[in-house]
Amino acid sequence: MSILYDEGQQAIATESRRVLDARMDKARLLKLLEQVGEHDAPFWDTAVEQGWTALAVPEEHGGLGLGLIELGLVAQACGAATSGAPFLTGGYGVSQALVQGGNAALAAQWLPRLASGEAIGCVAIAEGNAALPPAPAVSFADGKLSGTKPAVPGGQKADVALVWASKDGQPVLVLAELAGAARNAVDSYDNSRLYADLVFAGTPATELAAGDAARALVLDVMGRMAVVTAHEQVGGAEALLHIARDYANTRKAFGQPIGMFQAIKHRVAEMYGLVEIARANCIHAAASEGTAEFLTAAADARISATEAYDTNSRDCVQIHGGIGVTWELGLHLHMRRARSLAVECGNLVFWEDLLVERLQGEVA
Amino acid sequence: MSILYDEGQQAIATESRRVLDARMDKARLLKLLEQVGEHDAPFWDTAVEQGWTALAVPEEHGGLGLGLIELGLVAQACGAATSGAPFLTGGYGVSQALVQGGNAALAAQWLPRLASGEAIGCVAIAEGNAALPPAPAVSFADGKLSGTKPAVPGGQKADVALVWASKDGQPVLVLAELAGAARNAVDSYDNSRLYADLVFAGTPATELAAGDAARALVLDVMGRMAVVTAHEQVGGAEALLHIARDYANTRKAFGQPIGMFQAIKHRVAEMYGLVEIARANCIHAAASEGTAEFLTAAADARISATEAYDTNSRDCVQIHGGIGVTWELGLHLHMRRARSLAVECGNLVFWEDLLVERLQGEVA
Amino acid sequence: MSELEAYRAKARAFLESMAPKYGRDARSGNTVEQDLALGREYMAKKYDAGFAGINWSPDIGGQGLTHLHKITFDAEEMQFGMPVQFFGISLGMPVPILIHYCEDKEFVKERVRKALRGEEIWCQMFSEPSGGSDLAALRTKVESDGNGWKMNGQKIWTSWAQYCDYGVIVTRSDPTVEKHKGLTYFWIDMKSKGVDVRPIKLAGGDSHVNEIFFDDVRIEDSQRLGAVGGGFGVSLHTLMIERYIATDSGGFGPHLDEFVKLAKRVDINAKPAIEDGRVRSAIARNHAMRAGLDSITKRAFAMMMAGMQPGPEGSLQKLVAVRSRQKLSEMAMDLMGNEGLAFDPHAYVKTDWGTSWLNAPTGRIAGGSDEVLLNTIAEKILGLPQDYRPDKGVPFNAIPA
Amino acid sequence: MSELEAYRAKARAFLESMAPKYGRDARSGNTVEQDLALGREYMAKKYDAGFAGINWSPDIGGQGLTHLHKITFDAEEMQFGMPVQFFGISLGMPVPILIHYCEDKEFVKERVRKALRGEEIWCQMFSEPSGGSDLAALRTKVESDGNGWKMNGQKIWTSWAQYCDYGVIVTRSDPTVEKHKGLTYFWIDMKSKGVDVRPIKLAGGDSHVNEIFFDDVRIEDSQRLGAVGGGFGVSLHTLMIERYIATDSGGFGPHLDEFVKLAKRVDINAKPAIEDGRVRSAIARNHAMRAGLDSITKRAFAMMMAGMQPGPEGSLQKLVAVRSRQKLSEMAMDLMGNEGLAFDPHAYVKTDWGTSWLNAPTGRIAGGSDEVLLNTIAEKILGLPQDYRPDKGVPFNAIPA
Repeated sequence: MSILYDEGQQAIATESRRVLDARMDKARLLKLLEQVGEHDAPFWDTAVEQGWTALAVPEEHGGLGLGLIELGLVAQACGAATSGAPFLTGGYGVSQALVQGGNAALAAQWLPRLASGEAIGCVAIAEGNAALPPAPAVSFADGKLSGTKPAVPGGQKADVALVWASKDGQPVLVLAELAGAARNAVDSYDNSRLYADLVFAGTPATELAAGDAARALVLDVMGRMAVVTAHEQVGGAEALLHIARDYANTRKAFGQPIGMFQAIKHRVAEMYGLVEIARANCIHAAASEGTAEFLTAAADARISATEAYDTNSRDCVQIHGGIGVTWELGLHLHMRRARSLAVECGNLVFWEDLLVERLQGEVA
Repeated sequence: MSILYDEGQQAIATESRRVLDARMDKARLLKLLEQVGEHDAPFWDTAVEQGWTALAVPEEHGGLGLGLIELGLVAQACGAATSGAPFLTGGYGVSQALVQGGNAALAAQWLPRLASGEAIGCVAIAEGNAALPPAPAVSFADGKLSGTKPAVPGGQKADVALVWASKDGQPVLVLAELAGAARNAVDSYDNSRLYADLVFAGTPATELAAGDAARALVLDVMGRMAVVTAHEQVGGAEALLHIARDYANTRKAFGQPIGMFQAIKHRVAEMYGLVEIARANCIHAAASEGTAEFLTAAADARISATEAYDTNSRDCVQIHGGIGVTWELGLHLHMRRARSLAVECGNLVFWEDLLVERLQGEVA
Repeated sequence: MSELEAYRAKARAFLESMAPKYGRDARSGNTVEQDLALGREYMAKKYDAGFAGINWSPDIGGQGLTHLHKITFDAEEMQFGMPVQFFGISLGMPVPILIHYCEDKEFVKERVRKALRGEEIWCQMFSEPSGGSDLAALRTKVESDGNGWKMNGQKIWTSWAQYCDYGVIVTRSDPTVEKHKGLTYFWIDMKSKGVDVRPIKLAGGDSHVNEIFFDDVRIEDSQRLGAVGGGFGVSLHTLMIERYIATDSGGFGPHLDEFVKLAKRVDINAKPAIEDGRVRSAIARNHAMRAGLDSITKRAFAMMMAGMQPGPEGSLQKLVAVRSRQKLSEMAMDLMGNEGLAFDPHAYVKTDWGTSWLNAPTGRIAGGSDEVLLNTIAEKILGLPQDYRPDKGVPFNAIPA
Repeated sequence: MSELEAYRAKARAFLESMAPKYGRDARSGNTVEQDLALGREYMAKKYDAGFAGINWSPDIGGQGLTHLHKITFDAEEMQFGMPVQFFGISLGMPVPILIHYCEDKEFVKERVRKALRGEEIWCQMFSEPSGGSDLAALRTKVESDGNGWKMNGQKIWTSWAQYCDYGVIVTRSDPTVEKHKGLTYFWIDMKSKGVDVRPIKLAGGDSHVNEIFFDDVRIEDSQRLGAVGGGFGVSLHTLMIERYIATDSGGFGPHLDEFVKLAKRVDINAKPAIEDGRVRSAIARNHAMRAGLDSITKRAFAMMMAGMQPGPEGSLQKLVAVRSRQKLSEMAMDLMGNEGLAFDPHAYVKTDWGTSWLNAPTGRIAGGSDEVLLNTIAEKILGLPQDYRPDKGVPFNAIPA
């Protein structure tokens, strides 16, 4: 499937870019890098005010009932602005698990609060270096969680977490209120992601899915979060493309704009290629929501977007020379975000393997 | 270990280059591509006449008693000339197995003939797509070989083959006279390599090593052949570097030499880097002959030389544009040789794995 | 079912009826000459069935349908491996230019009919030995000769010229002005006196391109297409006629499924290659790249259906796809090990990795080299400055050779 | 044991005796100021032990040994992580230039002794905001002022200037001639009136480079090094003094063993990462690359020992090594997954992948960007033409800004 954005979608894209451009403040973001425990509050207020938290929540739960296409467009604008809060993706993951999980009461309890921005959600699946441990060490028994989830994005401030755990040797997805969990803040190279080790010691939680159903649901949730993240990565990669292009057109060396040197010029053209391929995959993946090929499309989007953002941040800095590595210019905001997003919700190796396993089935 | 070439070695390098330059005939080599069963006879006569076949054979067996350094220098000159016969590497593999194997009579029988060029040797280790099958399907029992070795370089004309086979569930290295074997010529993209499927049906052969000794010997022989081949690859990669540089300096487009365009200029500089790194590894590997680190050094040489030759053949053609893909210009002689040498004696994947397994042992 | 889908079904039914006689399997083992004869037969059948000149005006013998109908038919036809390679350029560029610029409409109608039926083939003579990526640097010259022209010079890389009846050509009519200003465009009869076509053998062994020498070739002024000195504009028009022709995210090499099949069949150090990370990475990265290109194509199609101009990202297709095909083909050969040393020079480029590898360099150069494509993307899409051009603003005959 | 090996053993014994107080572990957690104080102490100890100015003439306080002795000592010292980063440039370039060009020998001797003992530090002021890779485009100007000079302008990227006592500087003394011809070179007192040093914070968070502003800074003509208008030549001399300084095929990032250890420790999809082909390929390719660079260095060393000039391939080191380090560091972070999101801004660049990754871009730019190095290789080693240079032959003040 591939789609052209309709008018409403185009308006979301334009408006989210406009709002973020107006409120984006590089100095504020740079300051956040050196503080543990702070996110970009003005950004989050904006997200709530603009209804981005409600975008993909069903209407009956106070949301706007839109989908991945619309959320993706907002994420793309956030990526371009290196917006400093991870809650949008995390909240979406939690709300999707609630919508698809088998607990209507829990959904009714949390979805309106997630939609209104009153509650903040995070997703805790990874353990150690594994994005999706087949047999998670965090255990769930008698309605209580025990164990630690490392470096959960948004974990420092979230109210509620979707947790991938083990129960009687089977995986489960559970929802835990974090009031009852300890959070150890992680000092990171991208501190506004609010990473925290979540330490559960008998924390009460509610089961959403178990066994094969949990496996299917966690993959779907990861796929959806990967598509949102891929949009964010494309937004960042595209911003870097534009920064690089503008610098190449204005900066002079040896009496001419450096964009006349093919080493620069062709590199900018390659950056464009990476952005457009990743963007095309993002659109396709978002439009494939709910179809049998969704995870394949999500993997394509995730792989190409990760490659685009990592490469473009490397190359944009290199094109700038000395000024590119200064704190003030802030290209490292993108460099850091490219890496944190590349690791969050599964690294390249994870998505490559997942993609190949799906393709293997298709080729007899 | 790393060495500076001494005067004798420099003389070998200069002389072998000089002789091959004088006798190299592109038209002859192009013709060989479309003939199955023909090698470059004038080249082989030259090799025999110049004593290259005798170079690395011990003096007591009629050789010159020199080593990998000297043979490598000759191989480098052969690589630059895309010389059309695979016997030098194969003959070296056979003679090394004879020198190190446990059969003095056999060594005395074959080494003088290999040194004089009277006999041609080939090495048949691979099966299917595996460079070194752990349990070869070709079997050896009661002094006789059965089974098929696919696409053995030089197999169409060799007199004697070193064969990796199984005997009672253990690997063995045996020497077989090919008078008693069938050879099915393989039509290849690089026909002067004389690939043949060697079909053994009760062919008499003599055991050189068995079990762990055979495993150690076959790795040593492959390492040595890999180092010779790596020199050949460096010779080819360097020739392509020079061709590309000269073309970039003379061909004009848009009113200037194309070497002024950084897309061309930087690519040529990268070609240089690949050549020099591979050359340095080749020198180091040749000088490490017989030491504990030899196989590691051989893998480094093989990996970097394969990368250099493949990349430089891709890039040299690309720098030439249309003329680069014509039959007459003959750059495809290098392109084809880059690929045939990349596959012969173990592909990149094989050497990467071998190298990593050795490094794993070193890091506690 | 939309009208376009109905058309697709109709096309498919026709193609299926043709496949047994003209499809990939039927052609296997043909010489070029046999294949050309078969191709001419097939083109006539296509004409009779109403699938020729799909998006051309009925006035000159076309079907009067849209560009989308044409792409739809082409995409279906590509899957059957019909012997149409000889006619693609002929109908893609020279004949449309003739239709647009030639004033003798009866002559045009006759040529169009014969070209569509495969009875006549047209070539396009642009590149020259000194030119390469620099079209406007051409040197083939025409001089006034009575009420016509006399041509001398040389063209190169002309596809299928050895089988062509006519061709279009751009020449230098005035060397005293800036290089892209002194050009004039003509059609010529390839059988004219003084035209000498010599096939060029390529690295892969075949000879579908040619050098063409011109020795005092006579051209009537009625053969001129466009104004005297307006040849550069007509050339650009020629190159832009078919912006969205059927693309192939596999870079016209094997489908990725073929690689996956290979990886499932062979081992790496006694484990299935498909389980090896190197192989997985190659598969996944290529899949993501090809899926992206396919998605770009589908969006372009959707935009055209909606009456919009597709985005410029379509220009990435060949650059990205062919370059990747080259490396993937090398890796496939590596995986095949000694088994891959065997080579069939007549193997099909879309199923054979050796053939795909050997011909990939031609793909990276023909129709715009990687470097020219990158320059075009940088300048035309991103607005980066043009390279230094010492020949700019200088009369052609004052540029140092 | 050769004389050089004996020297190495002696150096090692000295360094081992120093390590407990000055080595990597002892420095852990130091602020920059603490580290500098420790560094000064260590430099004095080194001086007293006879390991300072190893290859400098005894006339000016050196040890009178060979360049090989110097490299040998440096290679050993590098392994101990001593606090010498503040003094590398000072002793590497400005002080040798002072020795070579300054005529007041008593002044030189005093400066050399204090610089070797770490009591004084020298910086080198070349780059400017408008300059980047184009050294000769500098704008900091000097004008005649009585029997001396008056300087105005700005330099940038000057390492450790905030701790420096003196510096060397190249300035524009004549803007009416071609850009590399109107330059003049001086030494200056960094505490002079009108010199304003402002540290620049870099992406990794530290501030070892500076911007320096000059406002009517008075320079005596006796501070001039080389002829008026000869500054470009002195600058090139400065940059070429230490061609074969101690290199690091790891690109000054972690040793490959660290990556192998990581790959043995972590899993990929429940299998040890070290068994994964992607990881194996990265390890093997990096090992081959680093082994090649190491072999080049060893050969260069052997050539110098034999009294020969090392080959030009030494210029590949930084280009190849740092670029590879950047990608390997990214891959290491990928392998660590969520565990690698934690970051210690004070971690050691040679053992920490995050720090190595964050500082790699600086490495690819400082001391010649990748692009400048590729140009140098292409032009100086391979004889390819220089890029188009519109500023060539044009007076500096006529170049469009």
